[in-house]
Amino acid sequence: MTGRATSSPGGSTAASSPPIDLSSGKYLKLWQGPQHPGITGNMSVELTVCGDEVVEGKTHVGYLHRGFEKLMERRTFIQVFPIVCRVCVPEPDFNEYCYAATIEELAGIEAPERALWIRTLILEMGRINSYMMYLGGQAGALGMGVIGQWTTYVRDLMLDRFEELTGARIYHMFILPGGVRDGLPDGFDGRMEETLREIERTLADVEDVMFHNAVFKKRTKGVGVIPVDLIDRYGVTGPNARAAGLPNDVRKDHPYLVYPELTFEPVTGTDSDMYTRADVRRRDVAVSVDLIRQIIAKMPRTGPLTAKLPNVLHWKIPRGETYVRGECSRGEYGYYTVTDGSGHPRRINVRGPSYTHAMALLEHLIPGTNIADVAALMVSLHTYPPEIER
Amino acid sequence: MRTLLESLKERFPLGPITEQRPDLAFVTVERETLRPLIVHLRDREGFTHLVLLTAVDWIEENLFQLTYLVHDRANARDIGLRVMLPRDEPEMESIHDLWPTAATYQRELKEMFGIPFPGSPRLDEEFILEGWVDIPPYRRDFDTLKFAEENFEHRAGRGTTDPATHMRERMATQGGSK
Amino acid sequence: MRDVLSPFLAWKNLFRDPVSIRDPLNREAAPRYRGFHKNDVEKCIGCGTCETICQNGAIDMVPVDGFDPKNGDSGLRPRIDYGRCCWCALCVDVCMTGSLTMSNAYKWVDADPDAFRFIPGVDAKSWDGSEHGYVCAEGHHLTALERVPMDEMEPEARISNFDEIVAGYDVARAKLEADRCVSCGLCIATCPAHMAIPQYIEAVRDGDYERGVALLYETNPFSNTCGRVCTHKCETACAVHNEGEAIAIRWLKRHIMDQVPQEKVREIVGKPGPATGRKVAIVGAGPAGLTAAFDLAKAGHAVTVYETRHAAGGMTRYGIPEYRLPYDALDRDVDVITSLGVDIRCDTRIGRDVAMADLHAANDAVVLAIGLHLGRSTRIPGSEHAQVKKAVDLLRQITDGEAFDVPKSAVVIGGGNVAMDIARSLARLQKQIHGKVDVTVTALEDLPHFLADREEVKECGEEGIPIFDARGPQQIVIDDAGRVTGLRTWRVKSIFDDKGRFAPSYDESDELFHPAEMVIEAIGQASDVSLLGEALTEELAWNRGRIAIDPDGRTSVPWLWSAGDCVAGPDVVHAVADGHRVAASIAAVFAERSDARE
Amino acid sequence: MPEGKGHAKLKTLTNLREVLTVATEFERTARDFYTALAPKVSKSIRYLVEELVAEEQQHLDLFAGLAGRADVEAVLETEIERPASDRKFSDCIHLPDLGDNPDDQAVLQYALAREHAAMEQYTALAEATPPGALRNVFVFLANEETKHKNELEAVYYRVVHSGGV
Repeated sequence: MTGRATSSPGGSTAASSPPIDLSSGKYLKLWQGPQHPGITGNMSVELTVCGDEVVEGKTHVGYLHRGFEKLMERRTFIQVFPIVCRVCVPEPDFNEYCYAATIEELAGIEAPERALWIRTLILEMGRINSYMMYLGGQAGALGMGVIGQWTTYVRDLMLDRFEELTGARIYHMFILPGGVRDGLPDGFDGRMEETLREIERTLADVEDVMFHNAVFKKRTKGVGVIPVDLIDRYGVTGPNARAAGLPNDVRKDHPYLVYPELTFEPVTGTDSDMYTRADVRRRDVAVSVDLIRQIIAKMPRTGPLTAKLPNVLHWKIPRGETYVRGECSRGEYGYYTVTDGSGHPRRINVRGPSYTHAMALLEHLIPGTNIADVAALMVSLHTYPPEIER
Repeated sequence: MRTLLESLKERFPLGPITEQRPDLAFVTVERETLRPLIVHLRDREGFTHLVLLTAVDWIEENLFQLTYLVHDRANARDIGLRVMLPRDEPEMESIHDLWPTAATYQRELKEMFGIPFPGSPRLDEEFILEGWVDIPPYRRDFDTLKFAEENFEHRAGRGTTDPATHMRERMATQGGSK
Repeated sequence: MRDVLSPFLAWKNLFRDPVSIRDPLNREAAPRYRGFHKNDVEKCIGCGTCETICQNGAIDMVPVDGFDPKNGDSGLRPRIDYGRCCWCALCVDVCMTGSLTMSNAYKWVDADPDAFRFIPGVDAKSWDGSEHGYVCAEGHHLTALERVPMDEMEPEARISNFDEIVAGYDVARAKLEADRCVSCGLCIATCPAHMAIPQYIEAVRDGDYERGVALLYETNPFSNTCGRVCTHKCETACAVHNEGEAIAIRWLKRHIMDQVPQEKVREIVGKPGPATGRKVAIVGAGPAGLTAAFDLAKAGHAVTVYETRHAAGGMTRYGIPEYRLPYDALDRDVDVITSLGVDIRCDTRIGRDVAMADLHAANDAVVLAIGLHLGRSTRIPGSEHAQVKKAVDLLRQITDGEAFDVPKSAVVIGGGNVAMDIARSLARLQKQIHGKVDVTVTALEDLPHFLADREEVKECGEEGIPIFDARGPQQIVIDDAGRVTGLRTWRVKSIFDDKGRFAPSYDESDELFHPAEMVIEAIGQASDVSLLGEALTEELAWNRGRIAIDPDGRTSVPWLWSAGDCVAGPDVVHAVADGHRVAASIAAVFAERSDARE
Repeated sequence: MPEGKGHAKLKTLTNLREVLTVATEFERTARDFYTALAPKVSKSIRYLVEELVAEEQQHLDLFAGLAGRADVEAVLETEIERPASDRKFSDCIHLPDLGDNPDDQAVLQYALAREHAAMEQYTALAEATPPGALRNVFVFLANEETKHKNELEAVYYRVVHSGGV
């Protein structure tokens, strides 16, 4: 199972596998989740196992459905702003950014330069945090609890930076249509630098303990390979695609915010297995750390933070539709927003990377794996169920 | 993008085109045109990435809009194909054979909007909802507020006053003095 | 081999200090942290905009002891339900006064869930004094604070004519201005006519001017007039006024009327109600009388209005100059009223052409709405001279186009709008006839106590009319040839005592002489009640010089009502409100009489 | 209107008793004058005159009560100098003819002038008197008249300067 990811192991599972006859006594149904340490978030996977080999996996979602897309249709454009972050708990800022960007585009508003820098800063901060949760989760799924403690610690430091910048730790509600709510607080640069150094130190430890670890390698190398020809068929984006050698990164391919003014290269891998995906993400943290340093050094410190908005209480936006995407830690995050000339969105569709990764792709990858690897496999796709069911 | 749209126009009957951005256009096509067009885009024009598939309910016009957003990585551009379906007969051909991941979108659309895609895997299995008996909830005629009022109770102790009404009632006694 | 040993590097952490927070319970949040709300309830105006913007429905507006509704303050205060609040702080961002902020307190434990529903600033909390917490960033506003500019004629262009100065908003600007309104409705109570201000502003936003006209006519048949010259007290109650410029409510009202053709306005207003057979006579065709006429005609009563002057409009025509209120705008208001069958008989003076007693005999009710058309005199030495005029008389002459010798130089006594009106009208005539403006205004009041509108004072200055404030008139100086040469004044040291009561004291050493060929007194007006006749004057109850009325506008004489400036003092929109009030009272009395008959 | 009786007595004024007597007379004359005026003015402004009657009656009662007080009695015979403002005061004892139907402004202007003269008179008397009970009486009288004048001025402003439109 090692080697370059070149081709799919076969057609779809339904076509190649023999029909599963549960009454034969050969198979066992096993539910992993919705409450299970091996599941990311509230989701469950219905496994059919034969011995310790999984022959089929069916995903089940809906445990976290709050109907956000529908709720947004009842809110004014400004009232949608506090809701969107809740679509993705660990990395909420892409919702704020993508929503704001679609609204600005449809309403013909341009956020000021300074706000674009701060938005970029926030998105990179969020990316680091999301990766930190992932690294802890990936290690934890393989029994290495200590990694999670370290990454949670540095994530907490970054949450402190979020707190002082945005006024909140988890749901920041900071990027609003037209700009951002405030500038950097006094002394932020220094404290951010300290945090970044702590992250780098921790990352080095993680590399030593997790990535140069015989057990981790044994469990992840050659496991859960996503063949490159599956990438587009399954809508695979982000590190999941980059680990297969494709340099797909919206920040580069479709530059937004101030990325054109920043220097970086997308991190790619070759083997497209669990190890490579983890490694791509680990190295991507370093990219984000560097990007944050570039932003802090280059960003303007004065100037407006918000564009002049119409009175938000009766803000109406002409009929139109658009899609704005960004590269979140898990891949392509996007908002498809449709307006109809009224004071409320006609339709907002949130395109989260987990929608494809945790459903069709996971179901495709599960058959043939060992039951002990399912949890780690799922984590390796870095999925967050709330963005599936919104 | 302009060149591409011109060449598409020669091959396919296209409806209204919206050039939203230099890198994003929306094109309305007939139900029957969608499949040949999207296959052409995927196989000939590099739009290999199905970004999303979703629906918009234009209830006032008795139409569902299906939006197929496809992305051309090489040229960093997107095309959104709009298919307008009559709300009372919204059936649409499945594209799960073109993108397996489309099955997930189609399953959701079936559940949330009641748009069937015959042949799409697990189409009729419950996706997000469980034991739902009402009309598909993402349709515009499903009233979430009414649903909430009927199914949940308000906590006691709330109640608000309209400022203008309060002032009218409380200041009326002053005889509307200047 | 490295892959086996490397993991043991984790052991090095044994020698590190723990990184956990030692006392997590007392960790203070960041200064900007969005914690529990604070509200400066003295600053809060209870506009409810916080409630409107809250997407969680977490805010109720509730009455609070000690805060009664008053102009510009509903007396309500926000109560927040933390079972719903998501700490997004949109309520803080949108707050119209900046009273609502957030502390950085985020820890609070209570066994009673209902304790988490309270009125910030009223229900005392430990974080009320907190220095830190979220405040709206400087310059970050979710509503627009600056008024959309209004085009006005430049002083040089306007001084030689009586053309209207204010251009009125075009549709685009009106929409922008209407967009600034937060629809809180605080203005409604302050408007004497209680106009549906937020609703008609919404009509401007929607571009639905016919709906706008219908809304205006629900409460005010003088919207062309009030849209130009209303005292617009509503704008002082405007929530935006707290941190920015009030919505231009008056201009938006005018804008609505400007957009709809007169024919359409008539159609929207509709037809008079089915005839009731009742007859009402109204004395005085000003805003009060004609508003009453409008309402009564709509109800199907036959209304005759008696007007002593050549044309209807009262003080709005004969007091307010054309450059503020063009006659055709006023004519449009009057036209709608006559289109309902109201019979206006001009040049008909009660007591001269028709006796009051005859009105009583021929009608089921009579309304007295005679305004304040007699100018007061200072009665200082020299004030009986023929070249000493009263402002109201001159303004009437100007309106009627009566010729009079426009003085080359004039001094006006008075600091109210009438003083400004006559000064600026004279200035225009001087410019036309003599090519040069020479008018001086002297007023007893100092500028901070001026009764004239700020913009009038400003425009006066722009038109080259100097204003000498705090000058007490002492004598009109007449030379040996018997000609007026000017006015002598003393400086007023103070005009009001510490209780705000009139108690002028003069500095006799600070004397000024204002040379002028003509002196115009514009100090105040009185009502010409002589038309009542002695018998009716005796029969009526009076209240400190004015006819006594009950809250509905009815006098002590059962068939007589009174409304407008003559009972309420000068204010056009108040007169309109009065007109509605007496019309409603008369209609109610008619209904009672019908019931009694049945 | 007959000429007031106070004028002649003022000339012989020599002590406080005299002053009080004349002052009392002054108020009485005024009360009678306003009482006679009331039916002549239009009912619309009669309240002004009626208020003046009541005010003068109040002063009359006050002065009458003052004369009966023991502490005042003790200083009544003290001699004092006739003040400079005496003439204005005496002018006011002459009652004017306001005509058959005087308006509110005329009534107010007359009443104001009257109160002003009285105020000046008592103020001057107080200044001419050494500190003590007697002086206190004059200060009291001056204050009373000042208060009354202030109230009248407020009324005047409201009535005459109705603010302009």
